[in-house]
Amino acid sequence: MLVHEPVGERYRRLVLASGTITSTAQAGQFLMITVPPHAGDRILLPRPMAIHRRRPATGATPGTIELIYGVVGRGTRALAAVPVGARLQVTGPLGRGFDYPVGTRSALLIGRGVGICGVMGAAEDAAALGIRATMVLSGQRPDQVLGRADCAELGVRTIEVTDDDGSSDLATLAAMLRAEFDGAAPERTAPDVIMVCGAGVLARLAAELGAHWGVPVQASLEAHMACGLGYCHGCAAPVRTDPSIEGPLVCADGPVFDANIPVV
Amino acid sequence: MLVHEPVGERYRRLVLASGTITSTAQAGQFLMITVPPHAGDRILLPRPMAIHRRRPATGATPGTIELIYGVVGRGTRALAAVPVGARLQVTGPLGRGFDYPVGTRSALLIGRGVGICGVMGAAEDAAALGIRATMVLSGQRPDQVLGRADCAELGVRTIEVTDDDGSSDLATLAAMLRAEFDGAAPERTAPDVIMVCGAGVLARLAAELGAHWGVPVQASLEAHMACGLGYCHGCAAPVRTDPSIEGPLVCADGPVFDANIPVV
Amino acid sequence: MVAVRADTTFSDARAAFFAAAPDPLDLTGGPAVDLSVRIGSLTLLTPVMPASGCFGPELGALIPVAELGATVTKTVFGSARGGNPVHRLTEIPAGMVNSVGIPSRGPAGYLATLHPRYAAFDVPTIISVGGHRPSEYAPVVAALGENGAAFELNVSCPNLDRNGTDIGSDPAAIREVVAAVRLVTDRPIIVKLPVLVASIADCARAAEEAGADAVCVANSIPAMPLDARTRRPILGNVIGGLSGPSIKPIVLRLVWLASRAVQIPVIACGGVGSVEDALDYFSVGASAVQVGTASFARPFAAVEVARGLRQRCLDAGVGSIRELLELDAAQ
Amino acid sequence: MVAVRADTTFSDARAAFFAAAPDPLDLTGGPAVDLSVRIGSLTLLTPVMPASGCFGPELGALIPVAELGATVTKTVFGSARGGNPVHRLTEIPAGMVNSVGIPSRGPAGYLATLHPRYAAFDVPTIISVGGHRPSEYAPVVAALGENGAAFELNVSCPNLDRNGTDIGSDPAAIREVVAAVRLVTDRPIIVKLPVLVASIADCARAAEEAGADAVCVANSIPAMPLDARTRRPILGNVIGGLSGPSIKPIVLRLVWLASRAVQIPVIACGGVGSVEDALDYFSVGASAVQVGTASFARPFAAVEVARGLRQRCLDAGVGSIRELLELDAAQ
Ligand SMILES: Cc1cc2nc3c(=O)[nH]c(=O)nc-3n(C[C@H](O)[C@H](O)[C@H](O)COP(=O)(O)OP(=O)(O)OC[C@H]3O[C@@H](n4cnc5c(N)ncnc54)[C@H](O)[C@@H]3O)c2cc1C
Ligand SMILES: Cc1cc2nc3c(=O)[nH]c(=O)nc-3n(C[C@H](O)[C@H](O)[C@H](O)COP(=O)(O)OP(=O)(O)OC[C@H]3O[C@@H](n4cnc5c(N)ncnc54)[C@H](O)[C@@H]3O)c2cc1C
Ligand SMILES: Cc1cc2nc3c(=O)[nH]c(=O)nc-3n(C[C@H](O)[C@H](O)[C@H](O)COP(=O)(O)O)c2cc1C
Ligand SMILES: Cc1cc2nc3c(=O)[nH]c(=O)nc-3n(C[C@H](O)[C@H](O)[C@H](O)COP(=O)(O)O)c2cc1C
Ligand code: FES
Ligand code: FES
Repeated sequence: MLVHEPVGERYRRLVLASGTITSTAQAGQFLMITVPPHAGDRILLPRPMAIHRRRPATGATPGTIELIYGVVGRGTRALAAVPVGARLQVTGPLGRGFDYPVGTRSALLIGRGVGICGVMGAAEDAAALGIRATMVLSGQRPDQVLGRADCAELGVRTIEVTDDDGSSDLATLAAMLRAEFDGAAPERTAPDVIMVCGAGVLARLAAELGAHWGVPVQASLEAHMACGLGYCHGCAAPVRTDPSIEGPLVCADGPVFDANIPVV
Repeated sequence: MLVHEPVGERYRRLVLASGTITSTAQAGQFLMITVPPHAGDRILLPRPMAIHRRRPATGATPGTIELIYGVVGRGTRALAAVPVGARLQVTGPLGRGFDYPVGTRSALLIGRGVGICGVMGAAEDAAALGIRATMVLSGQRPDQVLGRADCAELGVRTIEVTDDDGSSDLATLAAMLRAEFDGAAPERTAPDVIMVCGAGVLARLAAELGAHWGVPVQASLEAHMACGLGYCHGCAAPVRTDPSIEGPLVCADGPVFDANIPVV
Repeated sequence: MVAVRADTTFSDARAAFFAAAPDPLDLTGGPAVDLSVRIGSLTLLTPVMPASGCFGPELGALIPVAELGATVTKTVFGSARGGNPVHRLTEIPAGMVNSVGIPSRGPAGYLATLHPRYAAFDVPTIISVGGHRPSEYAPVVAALGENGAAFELNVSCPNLDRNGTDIGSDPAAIREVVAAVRLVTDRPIIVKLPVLVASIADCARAAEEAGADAVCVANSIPAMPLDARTRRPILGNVIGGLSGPSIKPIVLRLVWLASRAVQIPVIACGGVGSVEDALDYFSVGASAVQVGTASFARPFAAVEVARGLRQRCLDAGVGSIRELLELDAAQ
Repeated sequence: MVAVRADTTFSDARAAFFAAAPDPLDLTGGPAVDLSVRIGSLTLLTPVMPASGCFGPELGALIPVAELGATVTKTVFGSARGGNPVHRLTEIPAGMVNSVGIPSRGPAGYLATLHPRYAAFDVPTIISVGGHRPSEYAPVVAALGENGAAFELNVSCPNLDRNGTDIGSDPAAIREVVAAVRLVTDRPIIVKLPVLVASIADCARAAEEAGADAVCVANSIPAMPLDARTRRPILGNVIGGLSGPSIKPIVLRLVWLASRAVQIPVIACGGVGSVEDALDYFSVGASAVQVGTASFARPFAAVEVARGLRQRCLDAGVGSIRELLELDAAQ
C-alpha cells in the first residue's frame, strides 16, 4: 500500500503496487479487498471495490492501481485504519468490465459519487483508444465530485452536476444531455455508447438516453458480495428473472451488464 | 480517574476519586468496574477488583481509592486503554471484608501477586488500630512483588519471598514462618489472626499455620462474577457443600471467609 | 470445610455509583404517552422488565425499580437445588455464558427470604417457575399462591420424563405444563420458550392453546465455551447458556415468527441493552422486552430502555410505540 | 430487462494475489504423520474440507485444492431453483447472514456444467443434496449416480410435507431420507444437521440407525438481521443463516453431544477459521472439520488449517491428531 489518504470528508484514496493487476485489469473490473482486523474488530467478508485507475509500470517504477472509497460502515471504517506500507490481501481483477463496441468513436460516461470510480477505467480506455469521451460527474456538493483531475489528466471532457445547484436532478440532467448531444456538429451528435455506474436512477437515465439515441448502454451494478468469484451466489443482480432460473451474478456475469432498463 | 500507570511489566495502578467509597469501604472489600467499550470491543461483564488502598479526603483533596490490577485478558486489556481523566462506572464497595477479632494485638497477613491488594486494607487497618502486623509479600520475581512501598508507608513489617530464589516455595515458607513466630519474645510469638489472599495453596498454608498456632484464619477467595451484588448466583465459592443447598457466594458472603481449609 | 459467617448478605446501603445516574425524564408538556401493555389481566405501565436471573432485590439500592413494568424473579423450583460447580459464568466476545444451574430454596424458601423484598417494590412481581418434569410446575405455582402478579414458566429445563430434552422444545409437554398450571392459578401465565426448538411457532401455539396469556421468546442458547489455552471447558458444568448481544439476530427471527403465530403478546428477551434493541424487537412484533445480560455492566440499562422509549415518543409527538414505529416506517 | 451477456463466467486465470501464499510445508524429517479419516468406505487424506456453498471450482485458480481432504459442492436440488431476492447476504459483528436460497440447476445441470470442474481436482467430490420433502433426496442421489465420492444430505430445508419445519429437526424425517438414499447408493452418506433441533443426539442417532456413514454438525443458524437505521430486514428473504465465529460456541456443544451419541464420525462445521478452531472441535469429539465463512476473506483458510494440523503434529513429534490432543491434555 503506497498511498492512503483522505479525499474530502467522506472518501479515501488508496494506491496499491501491483504489476499483475495493473497490466491485466479491464475497465470496470473490481477487486475483493480483505480488510485486516482492526483493534479487536474482525471483518469477515472482503469488500468489493472498483479499480479507479490503472497506472502501468514505467522503467523502475512498478505498476499501481488506485481505488477511491467512501467510509460508510464497519468494513470501510476498519479499512481506513490500515497504515501506508501495510500489505493488503486483494483478489482480482474480477468480473466483466466495460467494452467499447468495435468502431466506437464517441462515448458518454456517467458516474455519481464513488460510482465515478466504476466508470473511470472506461475514460482511461477512451484516452488510449482515441475515443472522444464526455464524462458526467455527479455529486451532492462540488467538493464531493470525484474524478475531476483524472479526467483532466486523460483529456476527457467533463460535465459536473450537483444536488447543490439542482443540476444533478434527473429531469434537468436528461434535458441538458439531450440538448448537448442532439446537435449537428460532430462533437454535438449522439455518442456511440453510454457507460454508467451509480444509483438505480442514473442507470435508468442512461437507458432512456440510449433508447432515445438508439445506442447501446453498459451499466455497472452493485450487490453485496462474499466470494467475488461466482461460487457463493450471494450477489444476484437486482433484476427480475424467472423464479425457477437463477438470474445473473454481479461478480461473475457483471458488474457491467448490457442493459436497457435494469429493473431494480 | 486520577492516575492510571503501569507498575512493572504486568500490572497497572488506578487511582479513582471517590469520597463515598473511600470513607465507607472496609478492608478486603471490592469494586465492580464497568469496562468502557474499547475500539469496537464491548466488554459485557464488569470486572471485580480489590480495593488496594483507601486514602481519605484531607482538606480540599478529595478521598481516593487505589487499585492495582494485572492485564490478563480482554477485560483488563480494554481497561488498560482508558485514559486518565475518564469517568469510570464503578459499583461498590461490595462484599464482606477482613475483620480483626476483638483484642487482636498482632496479625500475619499473606498475599501473592495482585492478591496482595486483597489484603492491603487489613494492613491499613492494622496501622490505624495499632495492631502489630507482619505481611508476607510473595511473587514470581522481585520486580513483581507489590506493596513494598505501601507497607513501608504504613509501618508494616514485610517478609518478601519469590519463586526466583525459592523462598516462596510452600514448605520453605511454612518452615520460615514457624521459625519466625514459634519464639518466646513478644514479637516472635504466634500472631492472633492470619489473613490471606491469593492462590489456593497460600490459603492452605494459612490454614495449616492457623491450626498449628490455634488462631483464626480469614481468607479472601476469587470467583468469576457478573453482578457482584448477590443476585446472579454466578460466583459460587470454590468449596464443597451439600449439592441440594447452595454454597456461599463470593460476592455477598465473601470475598473474605472464616476458613480453616477451603476445599478448592 | 469453610465456616461461612451467619446468614448475612450484602448490605444494600453500601452500594454507590461513581457515575451520575441518567437524568430523570423531562415530563413537562407534550402529549400523553401510553406505554402500558396488558399481559392477560395484568397491566404493566411500561413494556420493559428484567430477565429472570438477571435481577435481584439488591438492585433496589441502585436503580429506580418503580420505573420498570415489573420485576421478574430468578426461577423457583419445587425442591431445593444447589446449583452447578464453578466456574459458573464467563465472558466471550459479544456474549456471556452462564451455567449457574438455578440454585433454589424452593417455594417456601423463596416466600420466606426473597419475596418480601420483591413485594416492597411498587411494581408487579412476576415469579419465574421451573421444573424437571411437566408435572412439577403446577405444585410450585400453587404453593406460591397469590404472591405472584403473574407466573413465567421457564420451560428451558431438561424433561427427566423424556430423556432430558427440554420441556419447552416439545409442544405436547408445553401444553401439559400450561394446562396444569392454568388449573391452579387465575394469574397471568407467561411461557418462556427456548431457542433450540424445531418450530417456535408450534411451541408458541401450544402455549396459547393451553391457556397461556403471553410467551417470552427466548432463553439463552446452550453453548460450550472452551479455554483458548488449555482447550478444556471453562464452565464447571461444561455447557452453559449464551446470552447478550450475539444472540439478538437469532432471537429476532424467533420473535418475528412467534408473533405471527399467536394472538397473545410476545415478550422479547435476548440481547436487549438499548432503546434501539427494544424498538427492533417491537418492530418485528414484540409487545414487551426483557433486559438480561446488559444489566450486569450497566445496572441502569432496563431503566434507560424504559425512559428512552418514552422519550422517543415524546420527541416524535406520538402517544405509543405502535405510532412511533408507523412513523419510522413511513419515512 | 437486462440482456445478460452469453454464458461466460469468471476467467480463473485473471485471479491473482497480492499477498504471498503461505509457505509450503516443510516435510523433511520427523515422524510419519497420518491425518487420514474414514467416512464409511471413503478415506480422506486430511480431515479438512470446505463447507457446502462456501467453495467453488473457481477457487482452483487460487488455492492448492489437492491439499484438502475433499471438495464439497453447493447443495443440488431435484428441480431448478432461482434463489432468493436481493440482498442475499450481509455481515454483522462476528458473523455473516446469508439467504442465498440455494439456486440450483438440478442434477442434470450440475453434471453438465459444474461436475467436470470438480472432477478435475485430485480429491474426492462430496456432493451436497437437498430436498423439500423427505422423498425428494433419493431421486437426486440416484441421478448423480457414481459422480459423488460421497453424498452430504443437507436436511436443513423446510419440509413441505410437515408445514415447513426443517426435515433435519425431525428424527423420523431424517430416518426416512437416509433410508431412501441408502437404497440408491453404496457411496458414503453424510447427514448435515441443523442447529435448531430439540435434541441433536436424537437426530444424529436417527441418521446413524438409518444407515448414514457420518453426520455433519451443523448448518448455519436462522437469524433475522435488521438495518440499524431503517429497522427493516436487510435480506430480501427477511431470514437468513448466521455463520462464522459467533456460532462456534453453540456448535461446539452440538458436536460434543453428537459425538457422544453416535459411533459414526462427526464432521464439525461452524466458525472454523484456524488450526485452533479445528483442534477445539477435535477435542470435543469431531473427526473432521469443514471451513465455510472464513474462506471468503481468506481463500487459503482451509488449506492453512490442513497444513497447520500437520505442522502441529510434526512440531510435537506425534503421528496423529488424537496423540496431539492427548499430549495437550497431559500437560
Ligand atoms: C463491484 C463493486 C464495486 C464497488 N466499488 C466501490 C468503489 O470504488 N468505491 C466505494 O466507495 N464503494 C464501492 N463499492 C461499494 C462498497 O463495496 C461498499 O461501500 C462497502 O462494501 C461497504 O462496506 P461497509 O462494511 O463499510 O458497510 P456496511 O454497510 O457496514 O456493510 C455491511 C455489508 O453490506 C455490504 N455492502 C454495504 N453496502 C454495499 C454496497 N454499496 N455494495 C456492495 N456491498 C455493500 C458490505 O460489503 C457488507 O457485507 C463497490 C461495490 C461493488 C459491488
Ligand atoms: C473479589 C475479587 C477481587 C479481585 N481483585 C483483583 C485485584 O485487585 N487485582 C487484579 O489484578 N485482579 C483482581 N481480581 C481478578 C480480576 O477480576 C480478573 O483478573 C479479571 O476479571 C480478569 O478479566 P479479563 O477479562 O482480563 O480476563 P479473562 O480471562 O479474559 O476473563 C474472562 C472472564 O473470566 C473472569 N475471570 C477471569 N479471571 C478471573 C479471576 N481471577 N477472578 C475473577 N474473575 C475472573 C472475567 O471477569 C471474565 O468474566 C479480583 C477478583 C475478585 C473476584
Ligand atoms: C446469570 C444468568 C442467570 C439466568 N438465570 C435464569 C433463570 O433463572 N431463569 C430463566 O428463565 N432464565 C435465566 N437466564 C436467562 C435470561 O433470563 C435471558 O433469557 C437470557 O440471558 C437472554 O437475555 P439477555 O441476552 O438479555 O441476557 C439467566 C441468564 C443469565 C445471564
Ligand atoms: C454463502 C453461504 C452459502 C451456503 N450454502 C450452503 C448450501 O448450499 N448447503 C449447505 O448445506 N450449507 C450451506 N451453507 C452453510 C455452510 O455450509 C456452513 O454450514 C455454515 O456456513 C457454517 O459454517 P461456517 O461458520 O464455517 O461458515 C452456506 C453458507 C454460506 C455462508
Ligand atoms: S460474490 Fe459470490 S457469487 Fe458473486
Ligand atoms: S457475582 Fe452475582 S451473585 Fe456474586
